[in-house]
Amino acid sequence: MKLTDYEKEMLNGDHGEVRQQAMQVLYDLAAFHDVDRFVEIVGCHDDSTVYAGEAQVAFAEMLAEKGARFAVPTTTNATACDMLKWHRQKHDVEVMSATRRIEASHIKMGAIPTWSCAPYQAGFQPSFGQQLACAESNVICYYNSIIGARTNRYAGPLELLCGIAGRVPYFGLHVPENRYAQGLVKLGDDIRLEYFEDESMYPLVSYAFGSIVGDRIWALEGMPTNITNDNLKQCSATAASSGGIALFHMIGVTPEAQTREMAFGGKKPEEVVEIHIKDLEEAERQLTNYEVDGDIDIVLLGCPHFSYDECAKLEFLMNGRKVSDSTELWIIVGRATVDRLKDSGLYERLTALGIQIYSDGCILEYRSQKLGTKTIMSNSGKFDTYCFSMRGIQPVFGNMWECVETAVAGKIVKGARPWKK
Amino acid sequence: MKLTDYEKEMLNGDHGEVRQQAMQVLYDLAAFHDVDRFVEIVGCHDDSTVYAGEAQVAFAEMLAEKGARFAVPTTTNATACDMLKWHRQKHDVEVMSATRRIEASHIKMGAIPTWSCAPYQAGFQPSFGQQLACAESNVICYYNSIIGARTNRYAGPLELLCGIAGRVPYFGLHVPENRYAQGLVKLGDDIRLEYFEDESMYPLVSYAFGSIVGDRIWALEGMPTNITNDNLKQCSATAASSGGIALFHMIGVTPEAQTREMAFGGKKPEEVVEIHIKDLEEAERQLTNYEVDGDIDIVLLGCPHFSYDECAKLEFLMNGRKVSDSTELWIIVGRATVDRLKDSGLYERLTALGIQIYSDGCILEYRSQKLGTKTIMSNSGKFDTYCFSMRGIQPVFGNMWECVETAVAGKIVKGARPWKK
Amino acid sequence: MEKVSIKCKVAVSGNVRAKLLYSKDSFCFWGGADPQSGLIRDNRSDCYEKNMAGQVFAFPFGKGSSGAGLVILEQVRLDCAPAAIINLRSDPVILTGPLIAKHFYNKSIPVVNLSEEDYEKLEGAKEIEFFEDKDYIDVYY
Amino acid sequence: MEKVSIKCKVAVSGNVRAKLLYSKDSFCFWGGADPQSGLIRDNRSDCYEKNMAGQVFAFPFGKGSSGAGLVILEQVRLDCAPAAIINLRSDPVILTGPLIAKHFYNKSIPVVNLSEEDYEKLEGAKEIEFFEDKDYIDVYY
Ligand code: F3S
Ligand code: F3S
Repeated sequence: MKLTDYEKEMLNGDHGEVRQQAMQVLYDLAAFHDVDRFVEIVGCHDDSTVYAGEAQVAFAEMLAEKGARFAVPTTTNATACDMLKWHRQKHDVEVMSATRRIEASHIKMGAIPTWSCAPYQAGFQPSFGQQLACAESNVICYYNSIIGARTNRYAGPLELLCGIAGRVPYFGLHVPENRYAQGLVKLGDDIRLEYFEDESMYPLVSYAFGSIVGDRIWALEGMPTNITNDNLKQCSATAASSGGIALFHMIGVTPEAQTREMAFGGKKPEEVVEIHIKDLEEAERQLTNYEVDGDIDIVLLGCPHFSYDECAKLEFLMNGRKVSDSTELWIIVGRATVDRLKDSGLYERLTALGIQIYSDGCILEYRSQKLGTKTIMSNSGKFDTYCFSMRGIQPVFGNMWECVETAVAGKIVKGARPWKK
Repeated sequence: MKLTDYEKEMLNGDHGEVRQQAMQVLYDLAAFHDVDRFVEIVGCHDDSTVYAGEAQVAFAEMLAEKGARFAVPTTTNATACDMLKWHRQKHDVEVMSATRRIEASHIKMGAIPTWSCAPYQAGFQPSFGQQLACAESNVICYYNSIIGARTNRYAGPLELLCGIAGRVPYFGLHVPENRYAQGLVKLGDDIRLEYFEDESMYPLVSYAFGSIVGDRIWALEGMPTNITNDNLKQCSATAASSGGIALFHMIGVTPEAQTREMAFGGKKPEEVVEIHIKDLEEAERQLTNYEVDGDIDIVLLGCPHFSYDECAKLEFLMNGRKVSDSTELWIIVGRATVDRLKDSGLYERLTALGIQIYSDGCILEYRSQKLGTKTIMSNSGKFDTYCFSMRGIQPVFGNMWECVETAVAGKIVKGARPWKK
Repeated sequence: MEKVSIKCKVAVSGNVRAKLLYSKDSFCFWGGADPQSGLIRDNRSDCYEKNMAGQVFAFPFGKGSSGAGLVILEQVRLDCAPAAIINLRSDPVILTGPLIAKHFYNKSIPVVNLSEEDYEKLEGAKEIEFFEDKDYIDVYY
Repeated sequence: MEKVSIKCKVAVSGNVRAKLLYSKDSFCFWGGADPQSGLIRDNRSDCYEKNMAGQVFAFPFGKGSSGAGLVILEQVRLDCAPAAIINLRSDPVILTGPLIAKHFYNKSIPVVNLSEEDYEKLEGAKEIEFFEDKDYIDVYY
């Protein structure tokens, strides 16, 4: 293995026990993947933050107590609960105290307290081509695909060790040549550009894309070019969860796919698949619960964390009306967004409409049993994908307009889809 | 002119008087530039925020009173002073009340209260290829060059009208074909990659680059690839101020210059210039004041606004020592950064060392006369470029290590440069 | 006075006749012009210490900072803006003030561009007249 | 018992001999394995309701969520982790737990990869033995 002097010193224990142990883990990983060198990273996203058991908490505390420090700027992902309003969310004190222990140990190691699965909404995002070690599927997919930074899927708590060592084995998506698209998904003629005025098109197309692609690297052609960050966020998060995608290319949109040629590295796609309206209908069938009709217990928005712009759009759609007494409307935002909402007065105006604003937590950690809720509505392709497998409830999928009308009416309001008015 | 229906309606006054007037201004601008269509934008950065006279304040108030709303997410630039600590900064009450009027009117129009010249450190940055209307030279240069989004230089208060109309004439840097590099600056062999461990290399190289390039579009070859966002920030800000650059390409680093071929659109550079150590020495001579020696009144960091990572690095360099009684160390950060610094405890730890942390304001609005300071030190290529012309003081340039050692000693400490130990 | 008509490219049109202030140097309003009096403060300009208020100000290009719009708007407010502007090439930074003055405040500050050759002919001229929607100016010597 | 040696690619090496739990289905630890008992909860697995604690757990691939590392570490803490793991291909998600166990907790959970052909030979085997720094395993029928 070709090691730099500093890497040899770390392995030798000259920079402390934790750096040595972290490097040993990464060395074994490199050797197993037949990689003969490391690459320096300039950032890390730490997803070992949702409480999942004592071992996780104890491991971070052990690292922190041994004096571990992140060698690179490291942002923290969402936790299990809102750190201030956990009680109102009906979380157990156990969850909260574990979360506080996670907070303390990660901060002690120098992590930046973003506590969000959308650190790119909190002021921390990489630039094109930068090498990173990230965990959390939507962050990985967003950074790789939308920004063109480079990370493999570093599952917790491996990313902590990468951040501490400041480097990773040079393999997989770190290597430019491994990032080309293999296959192509094209939007069929029956999917018209103006349909994208309904923003539910983004998760629906991405769900269909992910179902075809699985965890391979493919490109998507035919998307609108005036796409917003919130649209791109829904695309990444949904594709990462329906298919396990760590990197995709959107021809004419994402930086490594400014042309089809670029996306495929000058080669021809190995396979071309068209998707049509019927595939979007199938995607919605997978994401939604058609059986729920009438009352809805809760509307959940903010997976990945709701952005400032989405909050502004929410106010616009509410148009001064209040959330119905017979339901609840929760939005989960990053704490950085809370601060800006407060500065502009939007926080107060939204809460005055009966909207509950939470931060820090992951929406999937929502306590359906304790809150006595059985019917859920959400606009998130990712949430709707995981909610059933993780919480046993299949939510109703709707775009933001449908979610708002439902929250105001207290009963499901479903609009048409653009192709079916 | 090819107008969409919506554009015709706006010009016709169907969407209110302000949208009509904004469109009329943009229409005239398009006509003068022989442009026959508009392009929709997805974001705006509002630089009409540093108080510069009553007309500016009154114009925004007039817009707000007429019911103007930004059609796209619009971030706000730095203001003239810290909105909470203006008194400690010795600003007049006039500056503060004008700033509060600016705040109120821009917020009323729906602006997002970032109050920072580094909105990309506050959770708001565009994605590759997005069309924008931005003012503020470092933001324009960063978005165009580092992110690959597309904006012309929209000087205040023109950007407000673009944001209100949600579109701009389709010309200049909005058009991909106009974005290729014309000439190439190469780093000579005497500039070795390891020199970049001294981060002052980034502003020095960028200053030299900007001096050669002026306001043209050129590429820079030979830069390190493990470059951080803070390095890139210094590059953009310095190049934008030494040369008036709105877009540059860094071969192998920035998204539109993944290869030299891409940067030049397959053509050959019209001109190739090499820069050498002597050019960096000349750059430093332009940026620094060699006459100051000994006492220094104030060390100013944060142009563009200091990042969280830079604050963490500052703590590391301070290494527990305090700022000398005979000088001051100010850092200017965005308010989003203040919040994260407080969450992690870094805010308290830095202030405990005697560091003064300010937010919102532009460092150039620093009141040297009222504070009785004559000698200034800074690590910012942009600040050092403008401070003399705008404030009549030529600061001493130093990297962050030199700034910290100077602040601790209360006397100038200048290290060597990598090529001159 | 002798009168010569010169073709121009109109950026902002309007009717005005005023004295000419002619410069051969590129100009930056931000810092270079006093927003409260119209006085030219840039000592690198050949019009240093002259006043642009109510004059037709001719300079080849804008340069430097993007604050020109704010300066011109302040001059409009305090009635010390130039009566019109002549450039070789006007950029959006220069146009911002006159365009906003026109569409929001109903005040006319015509801006036109001349060819290099024609621009040189302005030297020594006394007054200039601009006409709404006409693509020429009248130059009086 | 009959013994056969099979070549393997070693991801994490160690000495252990234990009973084999053999699956033909890809497996997701997060949700699929009880972190507090080692019980297999994924009803799409052919090992549904079996227990991996102290066994050599063979499954072709990992799948799904990235939480495997946390689950295995919790199992290590509660002493119900598998004794070793055999895959066709191990990804970093699967390796995280065993590598951290080895270097931070000094607990050995060997992980090796077999060829598809050899993997099929495991079917019906009773026990497997792993050896530190050896690139084969012994399979007992
Ligand atoms: S971490 Fe974030 S992306 Fe969704 S599943 Fe949880 S809210
Ligand atoms: S706006 Fe920001 S970039 Fe520097 S000159 Fe002022 S601090």
